Amino acid sequence: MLGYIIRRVLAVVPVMVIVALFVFLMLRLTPGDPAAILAGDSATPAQLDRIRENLGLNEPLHTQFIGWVTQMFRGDLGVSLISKTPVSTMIGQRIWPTLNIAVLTITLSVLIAIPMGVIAAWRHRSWVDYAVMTFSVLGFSVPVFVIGYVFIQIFAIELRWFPVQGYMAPSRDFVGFLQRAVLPAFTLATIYVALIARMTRASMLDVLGEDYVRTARAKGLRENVVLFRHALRNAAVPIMTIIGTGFALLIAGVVVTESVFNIPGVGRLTVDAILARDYPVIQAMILLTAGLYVLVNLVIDISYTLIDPRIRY
Amino acid sequence: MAHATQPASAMQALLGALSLPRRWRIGAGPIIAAVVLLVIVLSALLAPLYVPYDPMQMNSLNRLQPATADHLLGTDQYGRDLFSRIMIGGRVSLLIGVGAAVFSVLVGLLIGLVSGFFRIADAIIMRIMDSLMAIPAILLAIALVALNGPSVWSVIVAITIPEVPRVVRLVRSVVLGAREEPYVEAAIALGSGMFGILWKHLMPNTLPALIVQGTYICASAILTEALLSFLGAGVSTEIPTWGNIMAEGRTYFQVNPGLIFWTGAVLSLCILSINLLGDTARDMLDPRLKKREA
Amino acid sequence: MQFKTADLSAAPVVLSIRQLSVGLSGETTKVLDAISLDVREGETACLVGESGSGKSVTSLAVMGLLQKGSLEVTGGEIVLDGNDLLRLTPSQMRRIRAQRIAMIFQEPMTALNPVMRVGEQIAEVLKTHTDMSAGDCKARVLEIMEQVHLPEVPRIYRSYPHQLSGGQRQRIMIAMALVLEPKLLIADEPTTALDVTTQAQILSLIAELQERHGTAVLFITHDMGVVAEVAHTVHVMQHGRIVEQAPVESLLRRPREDYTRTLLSSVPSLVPRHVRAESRQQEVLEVRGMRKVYGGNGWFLRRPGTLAARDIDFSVVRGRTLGIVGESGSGKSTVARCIMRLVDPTEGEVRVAGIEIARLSRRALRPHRKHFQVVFQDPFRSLNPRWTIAMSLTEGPLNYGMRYSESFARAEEMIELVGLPRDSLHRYPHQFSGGQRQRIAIARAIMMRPDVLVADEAVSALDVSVQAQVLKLLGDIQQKLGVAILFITHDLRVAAQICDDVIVMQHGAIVEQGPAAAVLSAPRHEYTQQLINAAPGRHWDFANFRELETA
Amino acid sequence: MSKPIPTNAGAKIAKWQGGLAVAMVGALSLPAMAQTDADTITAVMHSGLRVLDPIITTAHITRNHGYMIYDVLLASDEEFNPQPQMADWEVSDDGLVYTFRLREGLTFHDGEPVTAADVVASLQRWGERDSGGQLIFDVTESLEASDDRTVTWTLSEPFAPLVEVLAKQSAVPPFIMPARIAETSADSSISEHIGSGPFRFVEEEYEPGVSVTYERFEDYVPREEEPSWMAGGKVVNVERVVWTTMPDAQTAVNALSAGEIDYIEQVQVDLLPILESNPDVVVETRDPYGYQTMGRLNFKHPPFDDKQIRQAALMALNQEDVLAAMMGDPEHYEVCGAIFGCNTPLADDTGSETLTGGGDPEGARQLLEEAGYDGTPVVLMQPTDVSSLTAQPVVAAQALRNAGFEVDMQPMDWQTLVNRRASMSAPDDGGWNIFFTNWMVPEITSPLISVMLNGRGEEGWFGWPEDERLEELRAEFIAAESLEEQQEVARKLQAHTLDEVIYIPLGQYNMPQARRDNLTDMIPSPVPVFWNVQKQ
Repeated sequence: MLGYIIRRVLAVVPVMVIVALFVFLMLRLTPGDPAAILAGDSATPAQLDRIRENLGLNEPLHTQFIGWVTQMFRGDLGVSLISKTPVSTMIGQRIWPTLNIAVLTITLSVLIAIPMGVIAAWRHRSWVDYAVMTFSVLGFSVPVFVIGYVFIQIFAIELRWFPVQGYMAPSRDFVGFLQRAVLPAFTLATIYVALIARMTRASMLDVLGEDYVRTARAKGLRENVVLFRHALRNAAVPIMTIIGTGFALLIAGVVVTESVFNIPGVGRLTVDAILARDYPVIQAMILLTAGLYVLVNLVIDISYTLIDPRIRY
Repeated sequence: MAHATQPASAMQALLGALSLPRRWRIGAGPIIAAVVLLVIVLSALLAPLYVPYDPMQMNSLNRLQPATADHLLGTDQYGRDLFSRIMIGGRVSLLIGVGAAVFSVLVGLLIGLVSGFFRIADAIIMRIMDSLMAIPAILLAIALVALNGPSVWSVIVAITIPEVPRVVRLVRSVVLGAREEPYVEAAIALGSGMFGILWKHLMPNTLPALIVQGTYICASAILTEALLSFLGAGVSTEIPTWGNIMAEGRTYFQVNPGLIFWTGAVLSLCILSINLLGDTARDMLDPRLKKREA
Repeated sequence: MQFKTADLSAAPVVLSIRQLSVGLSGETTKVLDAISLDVREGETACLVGESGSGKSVTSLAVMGLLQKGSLEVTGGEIVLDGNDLLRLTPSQMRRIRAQRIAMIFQEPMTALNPVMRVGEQIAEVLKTHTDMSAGDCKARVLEIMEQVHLPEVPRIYRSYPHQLSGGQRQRIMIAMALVLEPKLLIADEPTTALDVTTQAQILSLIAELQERHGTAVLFITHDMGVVAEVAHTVHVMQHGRIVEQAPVESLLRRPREDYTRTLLSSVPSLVPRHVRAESRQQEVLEVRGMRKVYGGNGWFLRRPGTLAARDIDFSVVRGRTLGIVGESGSGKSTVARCIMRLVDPTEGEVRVAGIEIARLSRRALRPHRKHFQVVFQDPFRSLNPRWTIAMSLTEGPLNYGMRYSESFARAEEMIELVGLPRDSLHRYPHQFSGGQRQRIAIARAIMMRPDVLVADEAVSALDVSVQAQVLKLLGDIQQKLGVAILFITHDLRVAAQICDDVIVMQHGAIVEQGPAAAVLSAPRHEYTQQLINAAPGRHWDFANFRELETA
Repeated sequence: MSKPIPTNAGAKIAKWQGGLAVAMVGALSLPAMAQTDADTITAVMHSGLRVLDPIITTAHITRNHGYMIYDVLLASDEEFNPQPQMADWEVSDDGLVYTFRLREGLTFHDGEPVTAADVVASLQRWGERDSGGQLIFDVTESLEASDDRTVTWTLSEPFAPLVEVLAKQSAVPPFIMPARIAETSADSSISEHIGSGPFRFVEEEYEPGVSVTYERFEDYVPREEEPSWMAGGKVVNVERVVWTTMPDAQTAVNALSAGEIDYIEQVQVDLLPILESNPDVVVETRDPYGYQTMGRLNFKHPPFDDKQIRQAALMALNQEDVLAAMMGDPEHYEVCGAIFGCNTPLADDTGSETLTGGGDPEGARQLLEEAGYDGTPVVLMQPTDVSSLTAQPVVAAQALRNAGFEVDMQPMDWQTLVNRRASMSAPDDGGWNIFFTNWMVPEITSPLISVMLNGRGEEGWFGWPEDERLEELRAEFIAAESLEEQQEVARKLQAHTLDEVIYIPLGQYNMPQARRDNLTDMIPSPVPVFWNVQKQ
């Protein structure tokens, strides 16, 4: 078990190295000049060149890459080319809104989606099933920002239940956090619920056809025990997997949702950084999200062994 | 069909792949979806023939009008006719969807077959694919669009690249599974070569899954195009797409909600239809599911 | 042969099925057509039939577990202790289950929840249906586990199903079924998935517990041998009807119905076929010192591999059949796959038609592949579902450069040889039954005119009547083409019917080897003796409706 | 707009939602109406603050930030007249020696007093970056602190507009910072943010691109005079000012309607109707001058290396079309042919007749023919991610095509554009022919400020015109001693600029601001400032 975890963690290394190299090269091949952003509209070419020199952007690529990687190994993410703020500070400030909303979203999604999927599978081909399926297809079909705007229009502007925008740290004011986080979380959750409900249903349909479910019924167990204690746990592995891979989808959603609801999170930070060619920030953020993705999936892989005793490595 | 005229060819394999049990149970849903999709595709393709206005023609006196007799769905912030823009915009959006689907499926099929069959290549390819999957697709796509400029092709490429690893994994898993099938072992015993088996037995096996995956990619590509436009990394607004119509319209959501609502409705309807058809295809093509229903 | 003969007419009827009909939802097809039967206290009633005869549907109907939306009861009644089960509400029915009727299933692996400890799975029954305290529950579970003769009960209590052997899992199922001492036990093919020695143990366990608790048992099986061992009364089913009902001995001695007769006649005899003259022809398959180790190389830690086969030596001559017999895990399939070079033997030689193939590269091997062909067990997976039969049949010859017209002509010839019409060539596999598909697979193999045909459990998935036909076909083909057959099977009866020589394998090694008559009639090795003793109904000659003369 | 909450909302919801949902909504919804703090102004600015060094960049948001935390020596009032702010000044009769005397009570935020040495260091760093500053330093003999409170600036030849340049509002005003900070190289950003202005920068709450917080600087001593633009007394009436950015204009408008924020610096004209219907919100024009939008041609490459073809391009364009596409409502734009901005002291509209008069495609066509235009495609760069710059290229492309130009419109994000416009390569080799941008009017009101009016070729601004006459005229302007003389030179500059088509002014527009009605007394200057503002 420990050997397995060590091997899995080691396997992450080449993945992250490839990600780092890929991102680095891609960014350097992208046209764009952080010096120009820094200096503003009326800077002259000579001024720009001096700034570029100062930022180290005139060094050869491999020198820049090696410099960056050694820096990373020292735990130093570098300094934003534009704002001169350490990247770690910027990420530190902005990761919490994103994480808090993401955690809320995942919690909500799982709480909503799994019962939905289980019931749909249980009542296969009934109206409940069709309703769940329709919702899940619909959830995939509407752009996240459209959902966001519709929610804002209905719940914030017409009904005035929630604020239109903004973010509040839960540590400062938990109710305030919830007020502001509910709409973004539901917006984000739409697609996630669709995804998880769909997978839960499919996985449960598989499992409900299994012999041990029949055994459980033959034992005279109540349906909810059959469904949740026997079937769901066996159906859990693909559901966990989809929660893990859906994490990537969540990141995409976060980027958009943060714009719609004006949440100062890392999604916007990254998009802004890409549009401003703030290399250290983009590199750090892509590595971070990639690392997070890998980590989440690693944890999920390892947790399979807790769910299913047959899985041994 | 396969009378004694031709030896087993890829074409036959393809037809064989699509020869399905005769008792397809298709409900009303998929049929409606097919009709809706057909209407959307045709009206996009034929749009230049019938749209009432040049979708690029600005008219500053007629900005952000609600729906009127003159402008069926109203106008946008430059006074351009929304109906014409949505219809014409569908061409590019659908092109992006279909293009991304076709490319990612083709590239993924190729890489996946190689990966599933050759162990050494597999190790390297899968590390690269893992890395690509780890990079959030949307960020990768934004960066790629920034790299190549906001043209239709670069958006297609930007959407395709993050999709490829998923297709590769799918193809690879089908190949790995099918390799163990007795009929593949029988083919080995019959002296079929690696490439023969790959092409004649394994590739057709991946087709149903790929067709299904292709529809999903198509749908998600259209959606991703909209997200990219929303984030400012989409196709230039000179070429209308559903995505950039909405992206431009988001500022005016309350002034003229039609910009997002109508475009979003057409887009969602289109994606809904594609997804429904994909689901139907999966239900018909996935033998596991068939067995369960039997 | 000792049959169960107890007179049970005085015993109270536990289960009474009257005119029970089951149909497909929304269709008129009847899956069960007005069947009636009684099971009395202490009685074992066997429900026998081939696949699709409706025996499992009967058991599920009694349990009220018919799949919702696809099967439903259309008429009749199922009376348990005077209550019609069909009239109970779902929650009443739930209380009946496990308390009054319990059921054990065919696949003990899949029938147990893989992610729950087995002890808890048994305890769950008590928790659901009784008010016992947790401590009492556990004590009762341990007690019942002792009763089913499980070893190291406290350890097994905490085990997961995959950590137990097949026999232990079935014992757990039985313990779970009997923990509340139900009146009726339904056993649906409870030993089919087990090895023959384990099967014998489980059968005697069921008998023992039945005797102790006086349980009525409805025993469903396709295996006449098992019937002969366990039944008081036998109900023969075909196409959803009960065609014959009789006490076991009279049924086996004096079957009244044609179908029963056919069924019994198809049961292969344990008496080996008459000995064919030792042939002087050349050896077409020769295996020397073969050994196979699976796995054994990790990236970071070198792990010991699994030794699947060792010291394998044998040869087969043209026109004769060598059987490899063994229980699951004995390494018999590994031997077959090594010979086919679907896996590479770790050590040793394999000569086919004089060519050493064990060490050839895959590419170098290809020209020689036509000399040895294979037929697999699963008729549903051994043909490419997307190919017409013609495509499957001509694939091999085309690989060896034969022109399409010529190979198509040969395909027509071969398809007729295996007893199928020519127009089968234009159809797809799903249009054929399992037996027909197995014929097609044989045709595909002999298209290559092989010297050796490896049949890996080629008839195990088939019903007895079909099995008999396919065995006969193999014999005929051997006669006509002179092919040597390597026949891998777990079934001693089948081996006795088709093999000239037999190899018995255990734990990856050959334990006994010789002419079938010698090995099966006078086994020398202890394990072979165990195998033969465990074969159910081994003293009865089913095909001739009498005791075996040699017994 | 602001529908009242139905009193029985809770009961209605309960019918169709689970108990949990009701509980949640109930618990969360009521306090959502809370207003912002009484002594904090939350303002949505036009862009996120990312660069904190107001000398290294010309970005408006950074300049605005500069006015919050730094003070300036001199400042111009709304009449464009320089006024003393941190210091008053004297000029020697020969116009060669300027003496600045710091007023009493000036303190940096770290508690240190402002000294003449700080001023000298700050001016020197500014002089390396600012184009006007560079001109002054070209003729500077010495700049030194005579004592703690006196700065003496000695010139080698007279530089008449020196005080105007020092008092300018844009683009890079000479902000005064402590000497140790001002000693940072002019090509690197400063890393400490300490000024002597009326607000203090709260470093801990700064989130680049998202929000920045300022606190009232208790020790700031305002001047006695009434405030007028950047001049006069900077009296702060609130405790905190928080600038935030909202990437989505709609969100900001909704937030202001709901009272979640107090102020929006720029409201897109099309969103005004939403706000105008709200009685608690005031929409107004703060800055009477607004912005100038313009196009720049590349002098280095065909076809615009040919003067006649440049003139044809100018003739083809029509300001009204561009402005209407940008702004819609004529109330918010103004056709204006003056390169120094309309209603400014140097305004003049010589040579702009076609631009302001609807364009002359026919004339343009003719000019093209005469020039022998060979159909070389014009590479027109279109930024896709800057909303105030999306309309110009589209309209211009249409107009140029009408006049017979081959136009190759290339969409790209603003970053790519900014990178590409610095490329002197040929257009088909990564270069360009036309791009568009916008300026605040105070950034172009004088030839000393306007970066476009630089004729030094490759040393100048993108497009690189080499134009000696332009340089001569600029020198003449510096030498001019009175407003009348300056106006005279300005007229010549105007005529020359439009004749040579140094750039194409495309008109002026205004971005209205919006505020909650309890926020009053904002100074109507081009730079939004938060002194003098009252929040009731």
